[in-house]
Amino acid sequence: MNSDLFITPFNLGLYFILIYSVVRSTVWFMNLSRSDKLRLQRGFFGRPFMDSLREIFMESLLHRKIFKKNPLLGYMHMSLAFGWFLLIVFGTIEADFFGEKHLNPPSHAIFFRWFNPEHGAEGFARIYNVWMDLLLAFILSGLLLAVIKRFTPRMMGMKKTTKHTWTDRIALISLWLIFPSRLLAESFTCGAHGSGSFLTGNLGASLASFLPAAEIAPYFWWLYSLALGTFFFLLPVSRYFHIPVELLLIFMRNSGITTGDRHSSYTEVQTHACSSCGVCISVCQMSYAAGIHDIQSAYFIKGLRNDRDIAAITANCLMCGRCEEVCPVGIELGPMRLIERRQGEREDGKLRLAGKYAVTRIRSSIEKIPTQSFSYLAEEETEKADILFFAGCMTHLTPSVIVAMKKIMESAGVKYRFMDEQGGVCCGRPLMLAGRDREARELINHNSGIIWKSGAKILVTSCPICYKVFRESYYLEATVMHHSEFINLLIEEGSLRLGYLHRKVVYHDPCELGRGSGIYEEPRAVISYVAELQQASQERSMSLCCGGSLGNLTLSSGKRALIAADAARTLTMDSPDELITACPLCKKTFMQATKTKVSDIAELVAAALPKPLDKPVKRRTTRTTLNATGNG
Amino acid sequence: MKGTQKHVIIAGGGVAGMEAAGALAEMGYRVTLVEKGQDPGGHLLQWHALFPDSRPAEEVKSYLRKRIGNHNITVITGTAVEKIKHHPGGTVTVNLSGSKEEKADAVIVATGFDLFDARRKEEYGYGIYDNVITAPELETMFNGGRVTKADGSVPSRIGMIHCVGSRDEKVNNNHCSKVCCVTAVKQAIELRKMMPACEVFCFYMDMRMYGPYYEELYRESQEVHNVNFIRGKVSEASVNINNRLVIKVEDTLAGRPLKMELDIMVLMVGMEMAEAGTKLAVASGFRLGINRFLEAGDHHYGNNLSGVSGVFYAGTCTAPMNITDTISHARAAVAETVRYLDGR
Amino acid sequence: MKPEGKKRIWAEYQKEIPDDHFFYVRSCIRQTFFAGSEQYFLKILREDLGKDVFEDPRHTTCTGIGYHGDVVPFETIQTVVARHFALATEAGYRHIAISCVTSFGIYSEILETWKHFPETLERTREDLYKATGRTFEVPETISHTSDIIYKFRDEIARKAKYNLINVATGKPLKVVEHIGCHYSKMFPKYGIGGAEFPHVLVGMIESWGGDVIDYPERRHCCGFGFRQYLVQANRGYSLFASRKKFESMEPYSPDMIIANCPGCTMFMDRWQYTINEIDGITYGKDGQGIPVLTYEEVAGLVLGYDPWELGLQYHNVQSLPLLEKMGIRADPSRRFLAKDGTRLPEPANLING
Amino acid sequence: MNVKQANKFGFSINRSRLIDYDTSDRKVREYVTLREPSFKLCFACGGCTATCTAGQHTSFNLRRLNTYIRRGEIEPLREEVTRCMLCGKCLLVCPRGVNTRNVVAMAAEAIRKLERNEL
Repeated sequence: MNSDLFITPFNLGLYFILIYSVVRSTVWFMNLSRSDKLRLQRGFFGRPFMDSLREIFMESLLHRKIFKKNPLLGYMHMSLAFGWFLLIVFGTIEADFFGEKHLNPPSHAIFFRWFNPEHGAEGFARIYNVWMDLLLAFILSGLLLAVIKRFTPRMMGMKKTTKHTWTDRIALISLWLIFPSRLLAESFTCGAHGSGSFLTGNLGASLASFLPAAEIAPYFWWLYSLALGTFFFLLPVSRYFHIPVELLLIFMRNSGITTGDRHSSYTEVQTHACSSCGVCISVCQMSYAAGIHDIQSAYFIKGLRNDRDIAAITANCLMCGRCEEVCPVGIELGPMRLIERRQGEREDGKLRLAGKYAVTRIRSSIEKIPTQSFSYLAEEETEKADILFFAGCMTHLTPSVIVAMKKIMESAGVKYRFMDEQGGVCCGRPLMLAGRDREARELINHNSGIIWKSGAKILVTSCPICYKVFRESYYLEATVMHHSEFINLLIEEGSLRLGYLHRKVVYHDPCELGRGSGIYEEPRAVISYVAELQQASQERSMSLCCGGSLGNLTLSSGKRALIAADAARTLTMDSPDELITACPLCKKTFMQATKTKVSDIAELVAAALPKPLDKPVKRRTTRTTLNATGNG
Repeated sequence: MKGTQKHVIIAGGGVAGMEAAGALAEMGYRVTLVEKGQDPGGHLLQWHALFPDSRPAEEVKSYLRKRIGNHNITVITGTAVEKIKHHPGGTVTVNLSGSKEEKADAVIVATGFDLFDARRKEEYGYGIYDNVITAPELETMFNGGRVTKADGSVPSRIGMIHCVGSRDEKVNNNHCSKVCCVTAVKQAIELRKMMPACEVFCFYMDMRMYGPYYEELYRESQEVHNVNFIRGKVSEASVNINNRLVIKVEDTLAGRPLKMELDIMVLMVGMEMAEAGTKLAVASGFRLGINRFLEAGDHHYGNNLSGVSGVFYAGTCTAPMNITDTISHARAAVAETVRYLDGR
Repeated sequence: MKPEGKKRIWAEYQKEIPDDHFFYVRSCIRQTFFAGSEQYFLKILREDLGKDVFEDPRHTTCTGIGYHGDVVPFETIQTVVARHFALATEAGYRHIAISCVTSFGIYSEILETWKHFPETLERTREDLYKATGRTFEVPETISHTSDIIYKFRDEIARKAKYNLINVATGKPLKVVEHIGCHYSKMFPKYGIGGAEFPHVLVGMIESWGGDVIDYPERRHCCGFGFRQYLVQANRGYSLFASRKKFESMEPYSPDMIIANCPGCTMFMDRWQYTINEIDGITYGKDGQGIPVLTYEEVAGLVLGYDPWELGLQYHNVQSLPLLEKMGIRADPSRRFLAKDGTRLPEPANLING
Repeated sequence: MNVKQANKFGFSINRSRLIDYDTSDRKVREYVTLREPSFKLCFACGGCTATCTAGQHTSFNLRRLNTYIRRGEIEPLREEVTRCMLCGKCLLVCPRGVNTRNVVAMAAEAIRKLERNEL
């Protein structure tokens, strides 16, 4: 047994992190709700397990998503993660295969060269050595990129990188030291013994030519072990904890666990699974358009992880969902922020700090506080109607949309009742976005009552904000439709005769309609039916936020204007005749931000309604061609 | 015109009079500028800085002084114009105080305004309470570089009372003096800059920020300088046992009465027709309007015309105006005068 | 405070107060609640100052309370007042001395109305003639009786036996003066010193040696306010107004309040008891209350009349500590003795009783 | 005592409607101004109140709420802040760009803190 003292830091670190991981995972598991526990158990023995393994390989090791977004960044992550993974696998095989005995302790594999300085002189071992050096070189190339990224993010195609805490910094330094120190340790040992392959061998030989390699080597082995040990010890309190936690997250997610609406083990796992990679920062309009660089999801999650006071960060977000769309780890950032907004009502930092290290987390206990009350709302009587039109608060500030909807429905012969013609009650979504779900419930109940009493089969709304909450949080018999869907339906069933407008238009997906509710196709179908639709550089799931979002509580009007101007500029890049949106709030916001005419989709359609003198015949040809191209 | 240089007398050596004198002299007319005070300059003499850009008043003063430095101008100070009479044939005689008489080809009346005598609003206690001052008195303090209470201590809360003597039937003034709102905002900003620990409140009925950059200044006062605004006319002031002023006002936006202690109360005194101008008008038979200022021949296109041949009006003797408008009005009066003299 | 500023205003608001020959009209409230005050006004004027004051037993209320309580129309009250003028005319008097501030306000209002709308004067002449067969002359002057005491304040000071000075400390007494709203707030020119800084009581207090307290709510209404008090549901406002005044004057620790209005004297006195009952607060030093006196009572004290003859015992806040400060020796046991020596029932709940 | 005596007289002393700026509590104002500086810009045009969704159903008045915050009138605020639906219409009509929604949110937060003596 050729054991030396220097392996102690590594061993301590390794056993610490193994034990810690087991304990932490167990605690998280115990704290899961009953149904989530069942989900996880079932998932472990079924297909989700295989899915998870595949995902771990593709995402956690190969970093496919980041690769797609930014190949250089992807390579960096891949080389470090996948490279290290391979190094461990092949190192273990090496120790097992070439070592004195089988089933070595991990230290034996990690410090194989120290224990077997003469190894790999010839034969298969020699080829194996080349492979091991290749792996090390692969990792070191990634490390080099990481160092470059840290100091000059722009070179890596990143607009911003995350800022680090001091534990992060020490962990980072130890991480960075691991592979260079391994390289030097191995090189010196190889140099002293004339072994090693193209990297360690050559470097070792050249170093040994002017240095006492055998004497120096132990120091670097010490450094190597210390770096590893330090890294393992700091792992739970640094951002690198995300590496093991991400694996757990993948299992949990594939088992069907979702964020829900309160803090849980799952939100905590998500919190720790964030690698602070900073992709969310790059796509955040608040960052690149409004110059606000400290509220992005990476900072939000970090604040959550470190139990900072993040009330200001939590509130200052458009809730547009772009970051969630690109998050390589798949953290549900929107719901996470909403939960924190609800928590923000409590603002008892002390409790949270205590909770952090307590075995059981008691975060979900929401203090009873005096809040909104809408008891003043009187019960309303309603007339029966099959189709109910709910314009929404914001639409009342864009009366042209209401007028257009009235024209369209009249033209299509739709019998409907205008639910909030005299002004209605807010749908509740803005309250939910402010973290006040319980109060929103009061409004939801009020509106639900009216909708149920009307006996409506279809509820049409002009506001995507209302649309989302109607669909997700209302219990209704009626089918909820955004007016773009409804108009599409009218066109499809042939009850709406429309002309063709010779205009080029670009369509802006409102956040709550697109990313929020997955409605991308219907508005496009409608627009293509009446006008020429241009593509936007940022659309569908990566559509921009107009800046007017009610999701943000604190953003100033000036900053909003900056975001709006930037988004409008991007959308009107190809000089469309008109910028079409499907949200009154987007419309109002863009109207102030661009000289291009901004219209709601309903207005566009209303403009295409036949004038009293128009003959329907003219329209036929256009219609058939459009149908032939698959529209309609 | 060469040879026999035509002579214009200007009654009043304030901003309007000085500008008119300068403009006429530049064109070669002989000008006599009659000022009742010891120095020409009018009310501007008391001012420290001007709205809306806080430009030092001295700059405008020195511009005007330079303006009347022309050799064609004779300045007579300590003398009032008492009567103006136009004679058939075109000569205008002007009676000056001290039983002097001057002859001229034309006369420009620029007798300006008097500041409202704040003692007439008895309920504010001006002249009775120690720390009730007027806007020009505050300017004097600014000139001295220090704003203090009567006992020399540093104020912690100052109230600017708008519309003192303006828009107030009780003192027989229904007109708006136009410049007080923006003056209050300007002074409030200066106070806040000078004493960041001192709260400043403006008590207003309406904010009439009519001029260029005035509204912007108002916004800046709120946004940057934290000046507070309370909508309501202060109804009375008294002093409490600590000799602090106590004011009563309705916070009309809350619909409730409000009481507040102040260290200094600044009365934004308005403009009234000058007493000397009124005497002159009565003696000369000039028409006075319902606001008691001189009534011009035509409100829209003849507001420098007096209705008396050879006599023209310039500046605030016709209505409250800021300096910019006064200078423009004086130049317009010069244009009218020249047109008259050339056409004769 | 700049005294010269006030003096300037006082100089501006001077009114003509006749020297002699007054036609006296009484106050409904005062002759009931502070009968001694009116009694001593006549006594001081007639005996101490040797003036001619005529009183006609046929004169009635001016109906001012009914007028301000919205039950008496203006035409009616003009006719009633015209009848008083007729009585004065018949008796040959041209100067009216009015005991009540409400009446004084009514008289001022009517005279001003007649001045600006002469047809109303003619109409009133007609109304009065039709109703009573009387005719009248518009009086030359109207004076509130406080105006008259004000005019002779220095003469009274010369005859003073006591001054408004704390004999124990030698310092002037701190006196709150309260002017009835209708004295000069409606027509500042009818009041001595105008509406904002009335001089009528200030002059007396200063002449007799006291110090006037100028406190923030000096101008505030006592709370009577006619409908505020007359309608029971509104009395909370009345109380609130009084309390506001007391709280404002409290820091100055006043020795007494002098009022020139019947309602004010009564409410500022009686409400001290009510506030004590409702809120348990007693104003004044050591919970002694703040005595509220009429100017005649104070003039009487200064001239050395017996406090119990003046009727000080009929105030809710008793004046014993005040009398002690002024150095007036008064036997408290004689307070509720009738003229014939029989003991009158003693009121309960007196402050300082 | 108060109620009993009031019954005895048939009336009690009215409460003051006066805004006493010298004794009012301006902590809420400071809290809101610090966290939402645009609050200072309100010039009381009333646009927010006119468009207010909640205001169609109850006496909620954002313009007045602003005034109450400025004057430190906490009592009427307490109830007022609970009536807002946070729908954000006011945000779109405000001519001075006041972040009205956050003003209400911050005022509500300040009041909660005040109640817990955290302000």
